[in-house]
Amino acid sequence: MDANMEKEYIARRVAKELKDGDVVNLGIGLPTMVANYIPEGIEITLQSENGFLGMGPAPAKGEEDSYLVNAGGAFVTLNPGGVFFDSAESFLIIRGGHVDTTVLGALEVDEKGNLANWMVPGKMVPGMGGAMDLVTGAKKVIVAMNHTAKGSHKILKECTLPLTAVNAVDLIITEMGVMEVTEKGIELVEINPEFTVEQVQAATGATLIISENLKPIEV
Amino acid sequence: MDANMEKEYIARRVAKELKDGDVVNLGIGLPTMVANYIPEGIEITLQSENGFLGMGPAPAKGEEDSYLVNAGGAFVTLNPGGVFFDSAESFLIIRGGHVDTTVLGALEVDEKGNLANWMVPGKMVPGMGGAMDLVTGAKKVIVAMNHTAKGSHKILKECTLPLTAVNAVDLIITEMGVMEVTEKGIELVEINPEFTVEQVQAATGATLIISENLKPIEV
Amino acid sequence: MNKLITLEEAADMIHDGMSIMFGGFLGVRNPFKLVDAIIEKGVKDITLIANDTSFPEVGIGKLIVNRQVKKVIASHIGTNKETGNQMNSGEMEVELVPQGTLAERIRAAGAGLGGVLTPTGLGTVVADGKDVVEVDGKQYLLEKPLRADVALIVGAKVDTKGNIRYKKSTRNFNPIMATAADLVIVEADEIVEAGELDPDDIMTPGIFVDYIILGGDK
Amino acid sequence: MNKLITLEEAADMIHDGMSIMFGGFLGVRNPFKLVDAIIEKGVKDITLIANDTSFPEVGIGKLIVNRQVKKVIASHIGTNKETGNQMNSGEMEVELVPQGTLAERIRAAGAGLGGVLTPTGLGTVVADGKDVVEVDGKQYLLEKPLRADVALIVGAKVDTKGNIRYKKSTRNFNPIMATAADLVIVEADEIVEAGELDPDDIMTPGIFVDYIILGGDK
Repeated sequence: MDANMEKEYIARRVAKELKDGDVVNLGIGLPTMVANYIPEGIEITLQSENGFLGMGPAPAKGEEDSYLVNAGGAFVTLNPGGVFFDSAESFLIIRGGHVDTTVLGALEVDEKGNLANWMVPGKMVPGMGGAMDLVTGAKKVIVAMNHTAKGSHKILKECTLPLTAVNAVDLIITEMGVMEVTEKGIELVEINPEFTVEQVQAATGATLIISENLKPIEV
Repeated sequence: MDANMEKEYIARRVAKELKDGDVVNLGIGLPTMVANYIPEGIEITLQSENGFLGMGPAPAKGEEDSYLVNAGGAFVTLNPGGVFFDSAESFLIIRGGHVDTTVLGALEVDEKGNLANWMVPGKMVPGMGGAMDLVTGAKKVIVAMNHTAKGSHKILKECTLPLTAVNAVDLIITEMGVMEVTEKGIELVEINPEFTVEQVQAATGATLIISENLKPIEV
Repeated sequence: MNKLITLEEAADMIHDGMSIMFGGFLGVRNPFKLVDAIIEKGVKDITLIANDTSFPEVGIGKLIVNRQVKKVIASHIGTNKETGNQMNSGEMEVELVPQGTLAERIRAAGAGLGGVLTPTGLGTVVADGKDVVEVDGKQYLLEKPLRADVALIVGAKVDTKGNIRYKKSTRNFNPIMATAADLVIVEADEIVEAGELDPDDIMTPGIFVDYIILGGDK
Repeated sequence: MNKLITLEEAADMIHDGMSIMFGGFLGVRNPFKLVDAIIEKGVKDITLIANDTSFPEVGIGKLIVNRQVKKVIASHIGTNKETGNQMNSGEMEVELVPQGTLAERIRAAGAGLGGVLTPTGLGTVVADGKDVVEVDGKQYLLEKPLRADVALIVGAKVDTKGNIRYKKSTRNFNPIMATAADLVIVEADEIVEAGELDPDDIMTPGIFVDYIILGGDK
């Protein structure tokens, strides 16, 4: 798979985690693509942390509304039944546990469910934006990312970068597999049939628990 | 003066404390009457703790709106430019210091500015409603009441009833005089010409400081 | 995800011993139909959370008179003598909470905050048994978040997704209660299709609302 | 009480060293005219409080590029490289605050609360040097209220009393900033007479707003 196909593969698998009626926040980048693959018959409500629920797709060219952008600053639309509010209410929704699932990328995740995705000291300090609140408040936190960064491990025994939150991640979905963060460590529950368990383990900086019911990923 | 004339006298004097542009919360009973005596050229905005700004007078008979009552449950109207909000915002306004003046009655006030107006143990326990927040949050707290309760002192050296707030009262206005709560005690700054200083002192349970500039009340 | 249910279906979800938040202020727009359904069903041992206990014959005031309430958490009980009577006789527990503190405690629960740091109540009986936290040399009372099993609220216009618009002074505690209960049922004056309300003017997002019943004709 | 002033009058109120909150999100509806007036006046040593520092050529981003800012308090600075550059060179101080914490800190200041007890940031560098308060066995970070000398916000429709309606996603931090500054100036897309806005649909009461300038034609 090339990089784009990998992203689509990950986004498709993430989409299968969403249930009818879920309130979902999708991070910038790959997570945003999840919206394109919501299964038939499943209706989800997308939350945008800059202040609305019911986010729809990008508008047609020429129909952009300068009053309506998502949390990444990109033009979007609002679905019927959507609603606008201010930042305090937006994070009441996020921090108060009213978001069922948040999907976001990571620089590092570790076997305690710790997450690092907001800075690389001395190099990149964009800030945490709403990520810290999202991973602390959402009922389910899914990290959607490439399994490694050009071969360097991103799934680790212990994060080395400044954390976004402690013990926050529930599920990790990469182009290689689906992993649950359990009390005993990271459990590989689904695997991309293109890879062997040994290959996934080699690409992972923590010792994986291999599920007794390990299944192939279906997307 | 009879009881009604006393109330009007007090309400008229309180009204003179209000400045153009002030946001004011008036308690139930006598304080509500203050709205009738706002001086010419002074525009104030009345806040109602159940959720609006710009409270207007009672509606004409037959024009009551079942969706619009004040914090005492009485039908009122809304002035042009008024605005409705929820209880959290209402008390953000109150507790956050955005109300310039609150006027309310008291069972007891003492020379430290302590106020008791919400319960008489074993007898009357209506609850504090919004009073504790109002006297804690408003920039200026005016107690408007009869000087005594059928002869019993209400202005005391130290409150005996459960307090509404500590060190909260700025000004006490009764049918006998206008008193400022200062660091040194209660200072009589204006007196109703119908009474002597000695009479006011006799009706007061704390030693009054008599202002060097003691003036007659003008209403 | 059809949120519209009958009054009977709503009543089936309310059980003995539940904590229930009720919107309304001095009986002005309590969820009257839902209250009557609770009376008819005879739900017992309710922990009633509301601004006040209304009047004996109006809305939630009737639940007190009917002795269906085990505990009241409110800012004001003076308009319903029966509340004071049952409190004084020890039949019912009453926790009096300053109105602004009540609002913030409910909001804190809805917002996932650990509590409220307020100057309100310092030096009074409200502070009894509570922690005082000092921030930059000033003291604040630590008031804890307040959640309920159920919130029964009212809306003037509600769409089929549960988005709510309130009207005039009847907004009061309804929007924050909607955020702080496991089950939220709104009694709507009027129900409209999703998309009919201006998204800028919706006051409670439908994600907070589990079910809708049609009110009106009190 | 005429609140309508000119851009020049507004600029006269903004001085070196002030802390200023700016509404807007990634440059979408910062108060563009007020920002340009601050640039023209050359106000220095600003403490800039906003969700982010926008882009180098847009809105408040220009204040950074123009080196008029001494300190930034924001949740995100990644879209304006100049912010990172000046931070790394030590020319400018940057305090990064989680977006929800930023919102609650501002609201707490406006609401007279002593701080915010949030789980956000626990176990991260955000917690460094801050108190942790335990409530019923759970830990929360104590985040302090955040006020400013000035809040410069935007409104879509503003009446002459300063009542504000925001539009779509441009509401963001504006309503809470209006409650937490000594001086509040709103840049209005459109100004209408008091009484023209539906009192149910006003999002910021005019009592929070000191002055109004006419924006638009960015």
